[in-house]
Amino acid sequence: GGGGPQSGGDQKLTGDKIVLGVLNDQSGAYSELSGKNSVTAVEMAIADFTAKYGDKAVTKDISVETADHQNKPDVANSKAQEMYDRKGVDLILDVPTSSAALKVADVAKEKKKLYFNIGAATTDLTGKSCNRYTFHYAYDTYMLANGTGKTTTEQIGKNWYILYPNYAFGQDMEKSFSTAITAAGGKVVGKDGAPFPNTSGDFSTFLLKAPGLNPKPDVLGTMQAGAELVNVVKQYNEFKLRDKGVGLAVGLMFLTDIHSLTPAALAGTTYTDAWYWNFDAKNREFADRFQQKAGTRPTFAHAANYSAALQYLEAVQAAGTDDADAVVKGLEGKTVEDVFLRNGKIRAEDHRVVHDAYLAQVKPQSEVTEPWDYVKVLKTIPAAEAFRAPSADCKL
Amino acid sequence: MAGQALLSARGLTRDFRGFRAVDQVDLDVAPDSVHALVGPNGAGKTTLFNLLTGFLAPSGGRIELAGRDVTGLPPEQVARLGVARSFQITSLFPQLSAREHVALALQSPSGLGWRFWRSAKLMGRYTERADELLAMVGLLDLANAPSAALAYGRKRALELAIALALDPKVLLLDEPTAGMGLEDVDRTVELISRVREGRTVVMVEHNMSVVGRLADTVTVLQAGKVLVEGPYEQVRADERVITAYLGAADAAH
Amino acid sequence: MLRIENLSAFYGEAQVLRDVSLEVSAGEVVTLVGRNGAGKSTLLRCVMGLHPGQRGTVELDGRDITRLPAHRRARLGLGWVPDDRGSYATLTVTENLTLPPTVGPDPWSLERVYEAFPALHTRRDSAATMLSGGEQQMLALARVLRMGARLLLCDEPTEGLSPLLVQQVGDLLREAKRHGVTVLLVEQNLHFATGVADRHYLLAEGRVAEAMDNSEVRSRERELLAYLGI
Amino acid sequence: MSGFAQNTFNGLVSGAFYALLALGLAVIFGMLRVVNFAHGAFYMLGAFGAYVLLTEAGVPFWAALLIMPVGLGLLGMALERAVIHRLTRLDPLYNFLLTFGLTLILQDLVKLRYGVQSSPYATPSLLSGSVNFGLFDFPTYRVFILGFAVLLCVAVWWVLTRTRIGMVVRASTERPDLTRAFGIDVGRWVTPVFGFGIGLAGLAGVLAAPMRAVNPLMGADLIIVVFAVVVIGGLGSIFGSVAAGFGIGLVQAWGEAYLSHFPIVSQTIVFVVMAGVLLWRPAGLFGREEAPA
Amino acid sequence: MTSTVETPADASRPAPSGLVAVAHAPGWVRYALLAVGLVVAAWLPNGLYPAVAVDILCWALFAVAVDLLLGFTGLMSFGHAAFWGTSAYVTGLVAIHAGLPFPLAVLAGALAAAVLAVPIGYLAVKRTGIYFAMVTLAFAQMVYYVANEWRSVTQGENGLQGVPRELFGVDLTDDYYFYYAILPIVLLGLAAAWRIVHSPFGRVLVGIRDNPARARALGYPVHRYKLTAFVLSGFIAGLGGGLFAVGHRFVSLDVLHWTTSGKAVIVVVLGGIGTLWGGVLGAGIVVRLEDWLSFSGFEAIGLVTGGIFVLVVVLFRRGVWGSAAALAHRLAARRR
Ligand SMILES: Nc1ncnc2c1ncn2[C@@H]1O[C@H](COP(=O)(O)OP(=O)(O)OP(=O)(O)O)[C@@H](O)[C@H]1O
Ligand SMILES: Nc1ncnc2c1ncn2[C@@H]1O[C@H](COP(=O)(O)OP(=O)(O)OP(=O)(O)O)[C@@H](O)[C@H]1O
Ligand SMILES: [Mg+2]
Ligand SMILES: [Mg+2]
Repeated sequence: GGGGPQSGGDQKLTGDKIVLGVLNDQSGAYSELSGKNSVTAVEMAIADFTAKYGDKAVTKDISVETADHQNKPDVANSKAQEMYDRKGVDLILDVPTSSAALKVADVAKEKKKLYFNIGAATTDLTGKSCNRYTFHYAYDTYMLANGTGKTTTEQIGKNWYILYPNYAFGQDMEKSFSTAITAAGGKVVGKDGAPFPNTSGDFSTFLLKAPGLNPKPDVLGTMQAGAELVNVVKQYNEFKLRDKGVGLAVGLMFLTDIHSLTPAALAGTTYTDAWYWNFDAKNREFADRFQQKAGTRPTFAHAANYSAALQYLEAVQAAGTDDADAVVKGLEGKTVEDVFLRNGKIRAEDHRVVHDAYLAQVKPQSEVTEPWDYVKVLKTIPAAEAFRAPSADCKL
Repeated sequence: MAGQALLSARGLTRDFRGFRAVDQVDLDVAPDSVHALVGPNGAGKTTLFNLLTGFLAPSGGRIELAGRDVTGLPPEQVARLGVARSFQITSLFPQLSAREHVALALQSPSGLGWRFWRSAKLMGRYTERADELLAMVGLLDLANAPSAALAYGRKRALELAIALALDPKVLLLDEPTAGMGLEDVDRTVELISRVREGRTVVMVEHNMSVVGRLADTVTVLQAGKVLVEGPYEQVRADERVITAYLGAADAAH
Repeated sequence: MLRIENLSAFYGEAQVLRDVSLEVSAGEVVTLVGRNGAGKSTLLRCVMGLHPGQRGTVELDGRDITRLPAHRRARLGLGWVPDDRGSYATLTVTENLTLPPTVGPDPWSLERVYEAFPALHTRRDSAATMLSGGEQQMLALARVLRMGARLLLCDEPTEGLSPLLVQQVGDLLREAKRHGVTVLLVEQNLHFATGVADRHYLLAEGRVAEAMDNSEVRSRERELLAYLGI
Repeated sequence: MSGFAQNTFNGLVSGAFYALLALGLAVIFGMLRVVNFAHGAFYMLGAFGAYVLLTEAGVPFWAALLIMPVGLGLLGMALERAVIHRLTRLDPLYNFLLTFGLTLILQDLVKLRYGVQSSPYATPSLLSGSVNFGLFDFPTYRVFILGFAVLLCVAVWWVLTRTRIGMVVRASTERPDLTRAFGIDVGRWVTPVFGFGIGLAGLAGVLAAPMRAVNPLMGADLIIVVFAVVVIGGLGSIFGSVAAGFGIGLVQAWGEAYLSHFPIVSQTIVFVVMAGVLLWRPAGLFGREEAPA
Repeated sequence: MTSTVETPADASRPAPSGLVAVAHAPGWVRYALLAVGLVVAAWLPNGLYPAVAVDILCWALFAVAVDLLLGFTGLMSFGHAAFWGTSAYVTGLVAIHAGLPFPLAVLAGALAAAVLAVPIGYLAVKRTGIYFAMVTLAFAQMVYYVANEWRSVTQGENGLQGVPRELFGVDLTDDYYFYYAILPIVLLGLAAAWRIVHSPFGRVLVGIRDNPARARALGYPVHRYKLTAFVLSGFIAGLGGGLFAVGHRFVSLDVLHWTTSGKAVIVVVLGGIGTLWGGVLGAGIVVRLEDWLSFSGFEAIGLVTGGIFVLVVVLFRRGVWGSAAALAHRLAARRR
């Protein structure tokens, strides 16, 4: 049974090696957003780390384990345990889907092993479900809502109609959005929770309502994600809401979604991104290297996986041991700067990794000059504003 | 009349989407009698059986069993009240042995069938009685064979044994001799005449010689209606019966 | 025209036909008589190719059709009037009549059918199963006439018909015969049978017990009736 | 008032998809007694096929609207010949299970090749405008879908009730043996009918492509609602399935519009209706009673 | 002669017949198999990853519950996730809020599942065969939506986290020990299923499956028997679901999704319908296979499970256990 022997502070590395585990969705809804290419990103991080430290590295034996959790929390649970116990994994990375992410946080806590969540959006990871071994790396619902809600209100329009899927994520997003909009001087003139999952795939009831509200909303804020987002946007265009003066802001959108919907369908839409590959030369350099390996442009999740793996290795290097408690100590409060983390800081209070975020707007088709270059960044949201203050719910 | 009848129907009617299979049938089955139902194919005999046993709900009319209204009761309750039936097309449990069939029938009134926490071995308590019944229909030596392996005539005999196991007040037999060879027919006739003691038997039978040997009363159905009713001799001589059923009208002059 | 050799048929384990052999020549009307359950209908189903459990051979015009599926047999000119009349609930009377393709040289036109059976004409748009039993019987017979079948397999076509209609059916069969149609008729009604048929087979317990001609049937009528359980 | 009219119209449009899918299920069930679990997967293949045709061969919507149903119909026929056919003589549950397994396979095959991300598909330019109905505007495409679906359902109903084809199909369904005895090769009709039912699913898929997210799972949850729809309408009944399809679309839309504070209502209403129907008429609103048990 | 008579009217036929292998193996064979089974069960977490072994136990109960209906009552439930999942949630809630030891929480969950099975079963047993499958599927989906919407209780998408594994202070956080803690409960559940099948009640069920009309004529209220079987099956599925919740220490909506029902049927068909122990075997195979696949890097798990399933349905309808039993039978017959 039980876990491997716990290393004391004196022992350098368990088994003289470091194993990074990428646990994510490799066949479902998030498989393109992160999926196997996250493994590629982590491998890049290992290569860069090894190249940087050469013989001085704590070990040359750094490997990656990966498993597909199929977005099922029970699978994520078994896989996470198995990774920590049997595969000698020191750090689990990624884990999209909130329920799976929260479950793995439990596992990490119990096994006293590190876990950097990248793929999931729930703020519970740094709220009531936070723990000493879990770090939330890339984004969360607050960041998405606050960035888009605040900046769009300031820059594009004050009156909002919010459409959200009626489940945990959607409700959280709606609340955060409403708060951010009101705080920025805007007004939510209407909001509706659409059934989730919406089997009929039809949102017309809500979309038709929007232009008729009084006052007429300037922005439709949709919190739908994935396929539902695609449905909303298709129908938004069908009903020609943009022509009727209702702009579009999206709560959660990934580069892959824009690719699915085509920039033509989304031109002018605003959303918050955690990272954009063509933001500056540094990002672009990383994106080019990534493309050579993976054959596609990186999403923010890929960059974040890279960064997370790298920062972990750096921390181990600094601590001289892979002992989880020692590494956590080294990470807490650390300020970091790398290709993903701009003005990055690993908060000690709740293990939220804060960094600059970006309000992005989808370009019109005519301005798209190269594949995957779909957005322009309207505004950089400073790290200090991008994320919420540490929550009182979190007791590490 | 209805007062004395054990099983009686008044104005019994059944429609199948516009088609009236049983039409205003009045039927009185006297206690301790053998009552035969005859009539052309499709006259509604089986449908009438299904109505009497609750397998079909009547579209109209009412059914009384020993003075009690049983109209519209589900089949299992009709069975509980002492009405057992056999099926025109042999209807058994292919995987169960002959003995298990009879045991299952014997168990039915006891409520043992609900005991999902007890061993099926408890059903052993019915073995003795089951074997008696099997012996009665000449199936004792085949008691352990799964019913699927029985010859057709044996299955008919098993049908009879099952019906008897319910110790019914009224026994409804749908073509009990259909598909039997001559000896089997004789044996069945003899068996029915034995078990009819203290019981009321209603049977559908195309074999007129069987009807002649057993029936006290014959009801002839045609197109869902009662054509004629009376003792066998009288019915078989009836012109209408000869026309409608016996079918030798012109020859009978 | 039709030759059956050593035909046996089963329902599950119950054997209902035992080595039946018989022959029907072209242009003949032949009846099968026998008690209920003797296997007459089963025999017709075997000829039609609809009975799964059978052994033996069936030949049509010297050709072995034992292995032909039912629809191919029909195309060779076999017309079946099933014992249950075979009315389709989901088809109207007219559709019931026009459903089968014509398979013989002398198909009846729809007009001719309606002329012969005015009752069908008045009910032509009703669902077939809404017709009275007698009307359904007419429909079943009219249907095979409209197909122009050369060999009619009629299963108790007079059952449930009023005497008048019985006569009419007799006339129809006789007329069909004049046009060279062959008929294999299952009939309980001996009087009717002797009126239209040339020869008779008596089926008992799945065997051909006797072959008789008309005069023989008439002279032994009482004995036969008794035997048939009537 | 115009809001009500709009919601009603939208309900009918959603209902059009239910109706088309239920129609295909009913045709297949009526003929083969097969409940085709893979119906949703074929719907998905229809939509995906349109996308692939467009992006990989430049075939426009209108051509896809013809090619996909025909192509999938042929695939369906091959499938019927290869496996379905062998199981029709067994308990119908086997074909249900078979098509369930098939659903998993089809979904994953598409997933393997094209990933799970939804694929883009634009509304055909001819239909991208909107139509004014006096009280309100409506996307031309939706008007087209509704019109097309209604026409198609009427046409199928007409074919199955008024033509020789329908007559043969109905006869073969009702009494296959008897029909065979009248010189009709029932088996030869069964395969095309299966193909036709599949083709209908494919057609619904192509129609959905410009309106709905095109991804490997788009049919997966939908099919369960469609099952409830056909149970409500009466599984064997063509008319019942179509009517229930439109009806459920309407009820859901109204529920969404007027009971939006109870989102649970519009999601579960179809199942609640189904429960009611089961209590009141176990065979479905337009279904026939099964033989007495 | 073989004629090509197709019988679509076969819809009336009750159970997938020809599958029910209840082979009458000699007594010593059965005891030997039982012994082997127990040894394997006792050894399992040493050979497999303990968490996987725990999953196998839970799924074994689930499969046996489904087979109790499918194989022995002739009803294919395609919505058993409703019971598995409901129990999982109730178990989780009871364990979290009442802090009961987990066996009691699981019992509460299983009872809740059984209670839910009453109305669903009442409506569903009005239909048979394929209709039953569709109706159960639809009702299960309804339960799914309700759980999804009832966020205040079920935590919606996030799932019910932190279900405790409380057992009078004994530390069971290690799956290895937890396996042995639940093994007796699972064996009890399996024994209960076995007992039900081999009880007077079970005999009646088989009779109902093979010939419901006959059973009614014998005075058995068929609907009520079916409903009782449905509820019992819901209870056993609930046992599995509750243990699953405690095993994973959380509950997510997946436990109610129709794919979970589908997986249960796959497990049963793969193992062999109407064999009872086939379901246990099927659970072992499917859970182990999925575990392996998710580490294999192969992206299309459905392709494999679906493919295997299609093969089984088309070629080996008896399933693993049934085929093995048939083979053993034939070998034994040949030797004789
Ligand atoms: N479930 C049903 N649906 C529609 N019609 C039915 C049904 N059951 C019976 N019928 C019709 O009702 C009529 C009477 O049928 P029934 O079976 O009672 O006849 P029967 O007198 O028993 O005939 P047989 O001597 O052939 O057994 C027939 O025309 C039959 O087609
Ligand atoms: N589907 C069936 N299953 C089992 N036995 C059957 C079936 N159909 C008919 N039989 C039996 O086969 C035997 C022959 O039946 P068949 O219908 O051929 O007789 P028949 O001579 O046409 O009788 P009838 O004069 O009543 O029409 C009968 O004993 C009948 O009970
Ligand atoms: Mg009858
Ligand atoms: Mg006959």
